[in-house]
Amino acid sequence: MDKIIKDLTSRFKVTDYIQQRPNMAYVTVQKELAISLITHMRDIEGFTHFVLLTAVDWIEDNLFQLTYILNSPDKKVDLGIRVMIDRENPTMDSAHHLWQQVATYQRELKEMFGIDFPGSPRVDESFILEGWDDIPPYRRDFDTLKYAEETYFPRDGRGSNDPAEYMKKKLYPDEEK
Amino acid sequence: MKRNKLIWQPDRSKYPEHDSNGKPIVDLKSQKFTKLWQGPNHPGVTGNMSLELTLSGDEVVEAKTHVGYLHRGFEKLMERRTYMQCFPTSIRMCVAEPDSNEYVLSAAVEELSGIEVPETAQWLRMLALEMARLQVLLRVVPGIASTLSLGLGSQWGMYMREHILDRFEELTGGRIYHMYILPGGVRGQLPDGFKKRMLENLDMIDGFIKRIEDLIFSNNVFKKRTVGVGILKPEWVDQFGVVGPPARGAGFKRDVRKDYPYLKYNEIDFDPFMATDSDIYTRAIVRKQDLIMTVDIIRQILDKIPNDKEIRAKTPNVLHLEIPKGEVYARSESSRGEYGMYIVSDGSKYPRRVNLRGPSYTHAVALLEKMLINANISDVHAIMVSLQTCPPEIER
Amino acid sequence: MSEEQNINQNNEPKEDKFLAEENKIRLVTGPDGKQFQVNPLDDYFCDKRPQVVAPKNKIIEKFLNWARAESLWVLGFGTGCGSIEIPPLLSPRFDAFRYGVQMRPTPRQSSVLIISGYLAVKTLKRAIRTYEQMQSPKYVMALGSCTINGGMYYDSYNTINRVDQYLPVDVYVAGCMPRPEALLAGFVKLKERIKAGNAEGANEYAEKFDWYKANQKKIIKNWNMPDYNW
Amino acid sequence: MSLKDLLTPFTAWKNVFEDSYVVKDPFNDRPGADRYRGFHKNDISECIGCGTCEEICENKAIDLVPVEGIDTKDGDSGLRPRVDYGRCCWCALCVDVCTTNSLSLSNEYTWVSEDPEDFRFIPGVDKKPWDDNEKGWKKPEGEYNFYEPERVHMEHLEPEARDNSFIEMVKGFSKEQAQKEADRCVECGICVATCPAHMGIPEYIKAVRQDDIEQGFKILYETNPLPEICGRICTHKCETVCSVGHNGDPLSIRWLKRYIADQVDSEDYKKVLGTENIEKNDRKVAIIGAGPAGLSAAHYLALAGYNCTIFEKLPEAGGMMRYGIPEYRLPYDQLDKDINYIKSLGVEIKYNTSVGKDILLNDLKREYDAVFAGTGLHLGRSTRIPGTDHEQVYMAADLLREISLGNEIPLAEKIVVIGGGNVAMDITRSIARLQNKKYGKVDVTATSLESEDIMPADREEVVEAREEKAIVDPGWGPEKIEIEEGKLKGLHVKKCLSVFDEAGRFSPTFDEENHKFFPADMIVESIGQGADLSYISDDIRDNIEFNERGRMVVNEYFQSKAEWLFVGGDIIQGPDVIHGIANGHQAARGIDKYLNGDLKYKSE
Repeated sequence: MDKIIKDLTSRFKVTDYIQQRPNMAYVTVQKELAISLITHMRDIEGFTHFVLLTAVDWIEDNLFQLTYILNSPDKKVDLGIRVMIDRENPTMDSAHHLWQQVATYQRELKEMFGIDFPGSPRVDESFILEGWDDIPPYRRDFDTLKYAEETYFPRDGRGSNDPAEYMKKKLYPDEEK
Repeated sequence: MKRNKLIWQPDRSKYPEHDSNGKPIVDLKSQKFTKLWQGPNHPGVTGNMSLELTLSGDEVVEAKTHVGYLHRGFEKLMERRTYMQCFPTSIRMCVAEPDSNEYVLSAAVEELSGIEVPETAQWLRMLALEMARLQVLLRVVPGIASTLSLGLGSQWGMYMREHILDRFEELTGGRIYHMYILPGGVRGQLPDGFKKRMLENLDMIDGFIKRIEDLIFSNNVFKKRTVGVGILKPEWVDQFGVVGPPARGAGFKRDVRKDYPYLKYNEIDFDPFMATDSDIYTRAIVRKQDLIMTVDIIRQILDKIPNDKEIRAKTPNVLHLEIPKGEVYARSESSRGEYGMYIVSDGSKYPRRVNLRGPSYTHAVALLEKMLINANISDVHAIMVSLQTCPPEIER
Repeated sequence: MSEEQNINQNNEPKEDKFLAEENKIRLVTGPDGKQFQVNPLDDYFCDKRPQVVAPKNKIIEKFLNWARAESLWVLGFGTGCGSIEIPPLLSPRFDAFRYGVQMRPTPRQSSVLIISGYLAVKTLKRAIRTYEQMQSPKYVMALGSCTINGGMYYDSYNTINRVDQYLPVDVYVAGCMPRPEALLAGFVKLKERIKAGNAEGANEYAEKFDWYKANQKKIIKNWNMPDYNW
Repeated sequence: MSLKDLLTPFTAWKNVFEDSYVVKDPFNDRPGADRYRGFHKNDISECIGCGTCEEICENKAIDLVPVEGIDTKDGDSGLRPRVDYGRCCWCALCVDVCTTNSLSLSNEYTWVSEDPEDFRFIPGVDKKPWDDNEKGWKKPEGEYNFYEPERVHMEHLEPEARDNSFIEMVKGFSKEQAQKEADRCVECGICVATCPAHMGIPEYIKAVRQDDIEQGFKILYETNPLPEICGRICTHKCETVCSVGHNGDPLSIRWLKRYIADQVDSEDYKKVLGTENIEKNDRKVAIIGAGPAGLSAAHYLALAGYNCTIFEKLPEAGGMMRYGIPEYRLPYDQLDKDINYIKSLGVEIKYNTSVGKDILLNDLKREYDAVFAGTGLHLGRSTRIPGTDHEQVYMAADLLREISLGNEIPLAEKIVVIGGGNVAMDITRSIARLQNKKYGKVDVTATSLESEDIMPADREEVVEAREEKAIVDPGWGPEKIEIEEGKLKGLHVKKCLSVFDEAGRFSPTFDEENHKFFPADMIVESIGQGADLSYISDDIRDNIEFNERGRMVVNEYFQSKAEWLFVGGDIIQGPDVIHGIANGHQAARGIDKYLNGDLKYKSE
């Protein structure tokens, strides 16, 4: 694993290398080099099994993190590749030509995060949601509880008390802080 | 196994016509094609999903999977829940086999926070996981035949499964949703007499396997309908990320339990069955062999399980269990194949992001769409079940 | 091609962006070679409102209710987690057939719709359509916490919280998931209600049709079908 | 295709003769398993309404609602969980986390109704058919816990090391220990109401857990200006009601408070608390007595901008905290840390100034806008048994004061202490140390009226006293002191059967047959203290209400009938530091209101 990483560091300028466990590591790579890195991993290093593609919303840093996890069935090692992309105008090169299943992941990301993958098949078709007109729901700034309460008529008659507050009300109501 | 060479092939010379890229030219207005929506309300579809089929005669020329009927937004909901609260939530992601969800979540949380699980708990976890696999296989192995209207085996399997569910109820307190494996360990010891009752059930299942071998696997109708149908080409395995029984049926011996041993699987003697014919019949055989293997594994577990009192590691107070920054991917082998969870923690008591990598996600969308092309309409359901699609896990 | 666009622009039946391709107004060539216009929403569906059916004769009605109660035909439509407990119900162990319960593949033949757990908005649309396609008298049974007040998914953006806002529900069964026995108890309760003449969900739906429709349309944003289709 | 393939499926026919698998009566034949997670039960008398179940519920299925017939009292919020079966997922996390073990699940699982509003009930209050069901999911006893039931061990000096020294014996938490202890808190807040000062206990424990000492320190000072002191000697009534204590040890709330206060340097106090610039007004308040009540009042008044002057009879500030509590429990430098901060806020302390002698109360009334009196209980009470007038019979309060002042006290070889409170333990253990120094051995016996289990002293005090080789022999009522030829010989006692009568009044009963004799050269009485109110002159006294037991009557702001005079601390509440602090704080609010014209003695 270390050898591979050394090689990647010199070739693809990967950073933030973390060895999660002996057979799993994570690296960060620049957006431009990501697809060529993934192609390299698949064709040269034997990481032929594509595990998953997902995104993480780092809203504080105004970034989306895309994580590609690749697996080498022969060496039995995993490599997580992180790609940081801009949150304002999120686009990423598509990888569907490497593995056909990636198109599904990209469709979901487009719908759930609003990350565009130009050229990916059926990427603009709705995948899970139907007639969704709010911001993409997996983004951190989408408040699902608020949306649910406004939309789906929760049943009335609920309401709780905080024990400490309630005891204050009952036992020493006059005392202010 | 004897391979049936006499497969009927339609005359491809007329319809559909193909363009230069080899794609069929589908013109619905020509009235030579039919668009058929199968599902979500359709008895021939596993769970609640739908297939948009374009047919030429009784042959599928184009298939599209439509999911989202069971979408609950788990990955969003779990961002709002503490790690301990996540665990009852996560298991609903796959209804048929909830234990894998529990396990991968717990394993990921434990790996990130460095919790050591007690030995007994590891064995009990393995027992729960294998029992879950057993109850799924009892439903699925005869289930493939019942898609072809051979329903009797399915009824028997359902009855056998009931016994396993009873054992689950004794062990975990739940029938379908066990909520047994939680971060740090498990929630209960083996009850008194559990081993004895479980072994009796396993003996019954041995008999059941013999009976379905006669009833289904030697059944000429079943063979006619499945041998050579629904071929999964070996080159698709990597292309579509095929895992589990479909991959093993295509000649790829991939099993997370063997390749990346977790829990105590390296102390268990087992060998995943592999075949190369890669049709529906082969996948059914692989599952049947899995069933035999699972029964054997459970016997070994019951034999080796230690009887310590400690079943859960000491963790910080779960009400404010905070997990160090980091990301982790934990995987396990479910009855459908590699089942993994990717968790990103930002150091707070809520996960930053949870992503589930289920086998159905690729099997039922990209792979199914590919496999259904040129399939006969009457085989569609059998192909689906042989891939063991699980819609709630696709859309989560 | 240009003609088709014209037609679409001229009389748009609904918001077009949601309309499926096959539901759009289009020109079709008949067997005789003549072209004619088809508006699927008008031509293929009947949008007549549902009617309240009042019982005519008490004694006959009582007999009919007995008959209805003893043969509950359930639509095999698994909308949520609960559908996992329906196959065991029909297995030899629980044998729901002795309660007159059996599964039917199509709404036209069924009298009971089981909402087996949470309903995603996408499924709700199908469930409504299915319910409307079922023949009166028809009953709805709701399983699990999710149908009562949202359950686990109370804060989910994609699942509804209360089924009774969208469909008239006759019996609720508590549990997550309810065991098959609880489901059988639900059927027994439903029978009692039918025999007592209380299970008037279909009539209630017809009476409060506008209210139900308003609720439904509030959350189904791509309403691309007639108001009532059966 | 072989013939076998054609024929084998027909072997299924052999099952025709098998017995039926059908469950005959599904509603009764198959009860849930012993561990089944069915519907909720709650033992309503055990439940304290701590809300931990609500906290852990991921579905917001549990509400805490008031229940008729259950009163809010110390250690019981009066609320009970109401479960919404439109939310519940039967994960039983609420059962596993329940602090009192009152919540459990039955193995009942059938509930069918046509009304969706039905599925909401208060387990244990709303009667349900499964209330008596014994089976079902219970909290796995001893198998695992969601929080640590045992408290983190607090390091003490070894008994040998503390035998003859007055070094502080409790070592205090390290950071890891404190965070580990703080982690046990379930943040229910039941303790807040029981704390006389209503400190934000869950909040500052949370601050410890998150290692945010400054925030925790701010929270401490919101309600308690003497955290170093309280962190050591508070009577920690909060810990007696701690919900975690129902099933394990209560949290060491006191030590956590001490931990926070210990972490902040005295130079940083003003910076951390943001009190570098306080706007002063021109009004003046006089405070009599630099004890906890007086200091607390002075602190909050100073923060509000008033000019405070404290008149202290003794040469140093602290009152009973300095002169009643031995140094091994409360080191003087820690005491000074708190007091110096209060002084730095502009509070002036006039030492060796006895109100009533050096300056008259009437003078204070004239010169100051308001007066707060927190003079405490400094007069030792006597048992008044025959022989107490002997010169070798002393008062504990006097001896403790002398020890603190650094004076030598009369010390015999054989000493008996009468009393079972904390002061008795203090003097017993101080004597033990001094005896060790002087004679190299310990021979002191503490005897009390109350038996061991109802002794008012803290449990650990008794244990530690015994570790230091003092004898604690409770349950004896003093009868008389034997004096032979003017020399004290010992104490006669008789067995005490009960101390309080059924109505809870003090009325001891004795076993007249069972006597015992404690030989002694010296006897110390420590059965309580009284107030010295001689500084209140008669003309003022006429304006003040007293109750039948001779205590002053005050309103909720500790204002006496003479509206300029506020009284608080031990003379109102009995001996307790945290009450004194709370009184001082409340009185400070009252004085502020009074001086702004918003407060009358009787509001109506």
